[in-house]
Amino acid sequence: SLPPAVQALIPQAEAEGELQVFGATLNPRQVRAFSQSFNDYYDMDIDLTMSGGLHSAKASEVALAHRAGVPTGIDVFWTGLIAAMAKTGALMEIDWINTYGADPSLAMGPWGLRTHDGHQSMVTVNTGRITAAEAPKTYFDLLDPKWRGRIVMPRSPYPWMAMSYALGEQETVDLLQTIIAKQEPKLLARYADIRARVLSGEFPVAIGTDIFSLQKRGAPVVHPDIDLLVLSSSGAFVLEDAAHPAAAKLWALWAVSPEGQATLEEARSYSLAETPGTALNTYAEGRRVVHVPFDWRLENHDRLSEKFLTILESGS
Amino acid sequence: MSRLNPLWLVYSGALIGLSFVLVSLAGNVVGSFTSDAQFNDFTTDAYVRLLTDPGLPATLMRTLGLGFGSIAVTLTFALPFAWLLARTDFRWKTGLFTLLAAKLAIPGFITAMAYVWLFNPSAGLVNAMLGQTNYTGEAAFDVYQIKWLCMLQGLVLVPGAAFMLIPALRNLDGSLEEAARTAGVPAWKTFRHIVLPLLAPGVMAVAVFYFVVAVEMFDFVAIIAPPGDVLVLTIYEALNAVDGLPDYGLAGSAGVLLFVLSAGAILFYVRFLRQAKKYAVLSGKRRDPGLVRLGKWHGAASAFVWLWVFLTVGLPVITLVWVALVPFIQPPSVGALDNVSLFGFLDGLSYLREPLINTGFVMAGTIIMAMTFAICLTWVVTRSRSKIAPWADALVFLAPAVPAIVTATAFQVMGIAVYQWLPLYGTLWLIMAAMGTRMLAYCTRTMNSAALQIHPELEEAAWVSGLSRWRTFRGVFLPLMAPAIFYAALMVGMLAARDLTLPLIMNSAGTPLVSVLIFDLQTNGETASAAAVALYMIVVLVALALTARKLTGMAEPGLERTP
Amino acid sequence: MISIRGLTAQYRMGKNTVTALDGIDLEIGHGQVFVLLGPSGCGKTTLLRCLAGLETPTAGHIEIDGEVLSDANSGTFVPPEERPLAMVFQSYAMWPHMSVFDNVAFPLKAGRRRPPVNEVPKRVNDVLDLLGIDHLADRSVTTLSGGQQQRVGLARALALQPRVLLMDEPLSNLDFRLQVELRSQLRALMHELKLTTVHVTHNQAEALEMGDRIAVMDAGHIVQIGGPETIYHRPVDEHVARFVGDMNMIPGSVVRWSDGTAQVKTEAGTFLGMTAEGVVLPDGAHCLLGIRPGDVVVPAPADADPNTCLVVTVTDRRFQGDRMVYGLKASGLKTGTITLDVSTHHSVRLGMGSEVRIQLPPDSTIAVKPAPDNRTHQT
Amino acid sequence: MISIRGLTAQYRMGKNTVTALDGIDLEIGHGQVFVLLGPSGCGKTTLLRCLAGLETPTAGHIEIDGEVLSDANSGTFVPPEERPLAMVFQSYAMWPHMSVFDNVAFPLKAGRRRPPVNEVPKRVNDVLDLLGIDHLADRSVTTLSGGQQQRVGLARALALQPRVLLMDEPLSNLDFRLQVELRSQLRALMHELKLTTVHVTHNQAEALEMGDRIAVMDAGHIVQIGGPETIYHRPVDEHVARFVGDMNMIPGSVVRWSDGTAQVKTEAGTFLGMTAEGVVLPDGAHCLLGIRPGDVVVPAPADADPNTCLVVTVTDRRFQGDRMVYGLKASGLKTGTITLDVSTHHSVRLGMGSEVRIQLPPDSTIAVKPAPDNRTHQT
Ligand SMILES: Nc1ncnc2c1ncn2[C@@H]1O[C@H](COP(=O)(O)OP(=O)(O)OP(=O)(O)O)[C@@H](O)[C@H]1O
Ligand SMILES: Nc1ncnc2c1ncn2[C@@H]1O[C@H](COP(=O)(O)OP(=O)(O)OP(=O)(O)O)[C@@H](O)[C@H]1O
Ligand SMILES: [Mg+2]
Ligand SMILES: [Mg+2]
Repeated sequence: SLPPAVQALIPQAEAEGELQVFGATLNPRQVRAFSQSFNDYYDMDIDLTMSGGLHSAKASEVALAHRAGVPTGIDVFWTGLIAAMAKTGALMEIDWINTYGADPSLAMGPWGLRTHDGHQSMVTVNTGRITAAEAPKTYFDLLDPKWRGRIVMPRSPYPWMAMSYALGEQETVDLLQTIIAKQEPKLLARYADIRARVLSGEFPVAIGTDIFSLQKRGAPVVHPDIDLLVLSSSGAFVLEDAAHPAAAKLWALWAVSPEGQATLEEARSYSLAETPGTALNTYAEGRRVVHVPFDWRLENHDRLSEKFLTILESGS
Repeated sequence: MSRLNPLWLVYSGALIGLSFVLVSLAGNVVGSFTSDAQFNDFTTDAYVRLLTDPGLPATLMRTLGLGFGSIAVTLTFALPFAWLLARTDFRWKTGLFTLLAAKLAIPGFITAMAYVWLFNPSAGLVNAMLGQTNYTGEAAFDVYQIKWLCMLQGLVLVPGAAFMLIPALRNLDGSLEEAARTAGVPAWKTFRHIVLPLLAPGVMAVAVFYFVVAVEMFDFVAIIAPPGDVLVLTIYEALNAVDGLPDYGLAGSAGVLLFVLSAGAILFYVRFLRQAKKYAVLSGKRRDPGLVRLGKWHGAASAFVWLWVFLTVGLPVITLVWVALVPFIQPPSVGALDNVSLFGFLDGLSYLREPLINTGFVMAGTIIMAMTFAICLTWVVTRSRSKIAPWADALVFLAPAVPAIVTATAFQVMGIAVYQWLPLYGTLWLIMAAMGTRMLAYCTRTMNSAALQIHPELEEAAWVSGLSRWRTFRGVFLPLMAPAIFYAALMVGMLAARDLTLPLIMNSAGTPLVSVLIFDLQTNGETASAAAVALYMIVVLVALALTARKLTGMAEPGLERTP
Repeated sequence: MISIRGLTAQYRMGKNTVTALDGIDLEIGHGQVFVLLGPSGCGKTTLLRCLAGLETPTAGHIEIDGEVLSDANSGTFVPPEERPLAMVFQSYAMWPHMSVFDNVAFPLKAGRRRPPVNEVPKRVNDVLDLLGIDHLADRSVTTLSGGQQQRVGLARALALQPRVLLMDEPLSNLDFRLQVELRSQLRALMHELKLTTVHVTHNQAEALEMGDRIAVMDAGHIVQIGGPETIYHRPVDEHVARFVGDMNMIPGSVVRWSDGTAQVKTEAGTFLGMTAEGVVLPDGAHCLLGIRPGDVVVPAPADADPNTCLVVTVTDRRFQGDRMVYGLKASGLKTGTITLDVSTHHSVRLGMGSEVRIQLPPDSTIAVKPAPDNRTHQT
Repeated sequence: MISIRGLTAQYRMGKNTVTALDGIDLEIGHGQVFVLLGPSGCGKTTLLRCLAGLETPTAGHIEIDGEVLSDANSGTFVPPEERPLAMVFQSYAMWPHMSVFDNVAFPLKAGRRRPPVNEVPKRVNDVLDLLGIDHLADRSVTTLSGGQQQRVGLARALALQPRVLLMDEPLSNLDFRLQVELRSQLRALMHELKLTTVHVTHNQAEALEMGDRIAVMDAGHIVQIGGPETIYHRPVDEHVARFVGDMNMIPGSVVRWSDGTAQVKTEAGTFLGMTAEGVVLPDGAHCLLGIRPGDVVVPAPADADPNTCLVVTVTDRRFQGDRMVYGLKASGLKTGTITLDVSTHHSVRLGMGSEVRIQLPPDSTIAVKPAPDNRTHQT
């Protein structure tokens, strides 16, 4: 049932024999699950390696290596940030829609294929401390004085950048400024720490991280019933000098297939908002969902990040 | 001289080591003048941004406070510990050594985590038990303060500092202490006026080195996040852009600011070593010193040791075990006991094999590289009369002020640049070189202090006996440096096993390392497995350390002399 | 008063133990200069270290003025800084980070037995002056010559004016002239300050000149204790006899011993020899007839008792400053050979190979038991 | 043959310089035992270090057997390991990480002048044996007593059998008996191996006994070079005279000098004194009449020339082993006081306070110029 162009990639990929995807940190068991599902999907036997790390640093390294003509060993860069690589032409331009029959909504610029949607602005509450009734219903509910000293959030501008696309820039600036000034939130540098703190109940409310995978383990945290969901996407980008381009393309196409989506959901609770039945999809139901366009992000990134960072720094 | 003098090996070793350090330093400096992370433009924007920030003076003051506070705590524990191990009849030497080594193997964030659980104002277990929780300060204990940060950083830096001091203490001629004591000078005054000043190169090295480390350390700042910026946060933010490009410009210029802070201390250190002669205490007229009898002070010494052990090893290990037993990270509670399971331990075990082997390989490679460069550098710095040697030494000293991410990037860039001739890019070798370079400063600190203590006459005696400089280096200098080499190697091995940033940025996917495995599990929310793997790692590393100590005969002298 | 009973000290080295002191009993009177004399490695330094509290004795009891400093049975052990003493180290033990002045001043400022602060500079300068190193006061000790360092070590201990002063070869690296000067100055100072002094030296002239009492040690034991003249002229055995100065030893056997005098039969005739107090020589026992090279009268006076005389041939001649030493060999012996060294005033000149008649005056001649040669103590 | 010309060595200490050697000229013959004697701090160790190449001279020229080792003008400097010598350090310079055996064997195994491998153990054992430390071979040097360590240092240098052996107070921490034993053994060994030896000692007996030639140094200069008897009996000045042994100095003035003999007028009368070769005493010059304590004849023989005699009172008495030393004071002087020490055989007993007539034999009495007292060299 696969399009012929895709079918044609399979023997090439088998000849390539292996594939390296950089982007997500997975444990060995999850890597095995990815490999299994991917190979089964095409009935191949390709050696799949998945690895993760710091995306921004890796991206600029890939750009540098590309310029110098040095192979990085990476075939697919699975990420949301590509500016450095795009600028130096390290990314392969692929017409996913016309050549391989992908859904038009999945295109990310001339290069990538959208595989899942991120949600950095999400609010989380600890159910042990806060009942559903008490929980905020809009982002502006976070201004309620009862949350003073009870909010933990990242020192990162990114949640607010996405939000300013959805709420309007000035509104978002005001919102953040007020939170910082009035609510004395705890600002932490790393996302993992934010999750840990809301989990422990030390701070009953967290902004800027999702906890779908924690919920699966029975952790006492939920995303409360907030009217708006802002998403920015990540996708698979094949590198211009990929040693295994056919396998790379196949991997991207697999990731957006139902089988691929199920695997992503299982491992990391990653999914496209529109993939039915996933945690994100379930949560998105009946809510206003705003996708931040890829181009808008590339365009406004520098300006907004400085703007919000300044506000955040005034709070610490 | 036409025949090749093997000492050239030493000079070349030093030169390679130095050039690696330069890669890292240059990476930082070059980075500070770039705006797009591609190093193809030159701009001073970042400096303008950094220096015009009105918050900068306050940030600098806080950073300095953090540095000084941390080393004060570190030295408070490390000096007595080193002394207990090297010079006294303290009964639990092996125990103390083991726990110091164990501490090195415990991931830093766990300690911070444990303290946050116990002492956070809003829900901290201790505050809760006292019925004194409060969301807006005013609780009995509030861990979110610079002084706690200093205390915790200070506590965890103790093992490295102690290991740096032990070789220096072991070289000290015991009769110098004995002379003071028979002259009626009480033990602590002897320590203060004789031992401490004679250890000055060592103590200074520890202080300056750990000052740099303390202001560059991120784990505790990240988790405790006391109010107010410190430089390392600026650097982290600049480099960890979740979207867009790492801001090497800002990180680099903040790093250069760290250099400036450190350079003051380092300059002081360099000047101070001009009077090196004073510290040549390992003389050729030496008698095995007796161990200092602790006598009635033994109890107090033990209590002091146990205090540190409890605060720095006990709490984090208990925390790790707890985290390994529960499905998601949470403070201990009666309710959570229902969920306790051994899943994490089993799961962790199933992942361990390959990463463990790779990590072992990286440890060995890093140790060899760091030791080789460090020994060569130390020899050149302390034994050649060259005027530039002290400055070379100061450069090495600056290296730890370069953030790990920047070092990693600099090595990647270098790896890419020389790929045609030396295809190390993407291999473990490059990681080892980068790690070795980062740890070089620790090694040369430890070794320089020890080398300065060796009285020149010991080498002179070899020369006039017709031994070439090379044979003297091998037969006299190296063996006398053995304790310093051992402790430096131990430290490098431990840090190499634990280091995350370098492998994370430089690792090729085919060779998983334990530290990366722990990070992966952790980011995936599989905290139980992560904690279990960390615990396994602690056990393995401590066993290795103990074996090495035994095999090399480096065990601290025990009660040999007293019947 | 220092009293030491049954003091034993051992060093463990892996599986072996070295017994450095083996049941030492000693009483040292108040204000006495007590000299420890003995071959290298016999345990002198170890004994001082036990007194100072730097070594923990395996057994035995040490007290000073009735205060128990260490007792192996009861486990009493007073740490070094609380003992009322000062010590001069054989290895000097200079504090390299301090100037000469500070090396001496530091214990006076920081020690338990410190004088009033304003007295310190004077005390330091006085003692530096005494030792002739006042002009070096500001120098760093690392720039001093060996002898200069040794004097700083001595100054440091003297400045403390302790009740008990322990000195481990304090003059060994000084030149002769300075040594002689210091010997009498130190002795006078010690008596003036009423210091009890335990002084280790390998120089028997120093020992004899400075010591009120002398203990001769060997292999961890004390072999003889006595005043300088006793030790010199009435050594208990061959070891002591040889140790405190050159002595000619002529083997023989006791013909008759009574009341401190022995008739000893040798290859060259029968001579009289004195024995030390407490020494008994059974008739017929193998013994040695000893006489110091300086005590032999060369040539024998014409009116000398022929029973005390001997004819010898000159075989060797060595110049020794104010003395001339001749190697002599008894002439006309039927069996064996007897050789003697004699030391005469340098004006006495004997031709090599010439024959001369010499006298062994009975009151300078001693009879001692031969000692088994265990000069150094082995494990 | 070692030849040293114009050797000057300075230490810099901050702004100051210490001139440790100031224009030394020396020739040391092949196979000679050359002794350096001088007060503490006069530059003996520095001279050895310059010879060894451990110190870079400020000026001057050193060569051994025609090979230039260092020359300040041309900048020639042969590094220590390439010089054909071995050195015994005043501070021993033991390698603390090695056993006794290895300390001695290491240079033999790894040095430039190594013998065949299979000879090493024998060489080491022989020399350990010679020095009486063979039983310590396996011990770690840090567990040795001071004297034992010193012998290891000596063993290490001897085992190398170098062309030139430099020894810096090699026997200072050994007991008298061992010293005496070693002195003659070392001397024999050096002559047997034809080693040229430069030997620093502060012990004048050792110097006189072992030295073929002796140089007396003071404050960085060489004051006199000569054979032992010359140095002892015909010192060029007061400094040397006093340095090689006790000497009584009676101030006076030259009445007449000719041909090596001076008539010296003192408070107690006019006496004759000899002068050293090359020394000229102008008539009327202030000078000192010197006589060694052992050279004074006590009591004066009845037939002694009254011009050589003197009546004195006994003021002090000190026992010194084979000698008795008396402090004497000239009786009946009109102005000034003259004190003398005399050393007599211990059988000569004089009562304290008694008067006695003594003789100063002219051929044992010398006349020297007084030396300004600059015993130690200052900056
Ligand atoms: N490193 C140094 N720095 C400055 N001065 C020094 C140094 N070493 C020696 N001196 C000085 O040089 C002079 C000569 O020293 P040297 O060690 O040669 O004396 P020495 O004759 O061996 O004395 P001793 O018999 O006491 O060993 C002394 O005044 C000493 O203080
Ligand atoms: N730390 C030690 N370990 C083992 N044996 C030792 C130690 N210190 C000394 N000894 C041994 O104990 C014995 C006595 O040593 P001590 O230093 O008391 O001798 P000494 O009489 O002072 O000799 P010297 O005159 O040579 O200084 C020696 O045989 C020595 O080798
Ligand atoms: Mg001793
Ligand atoms: Mg000297």
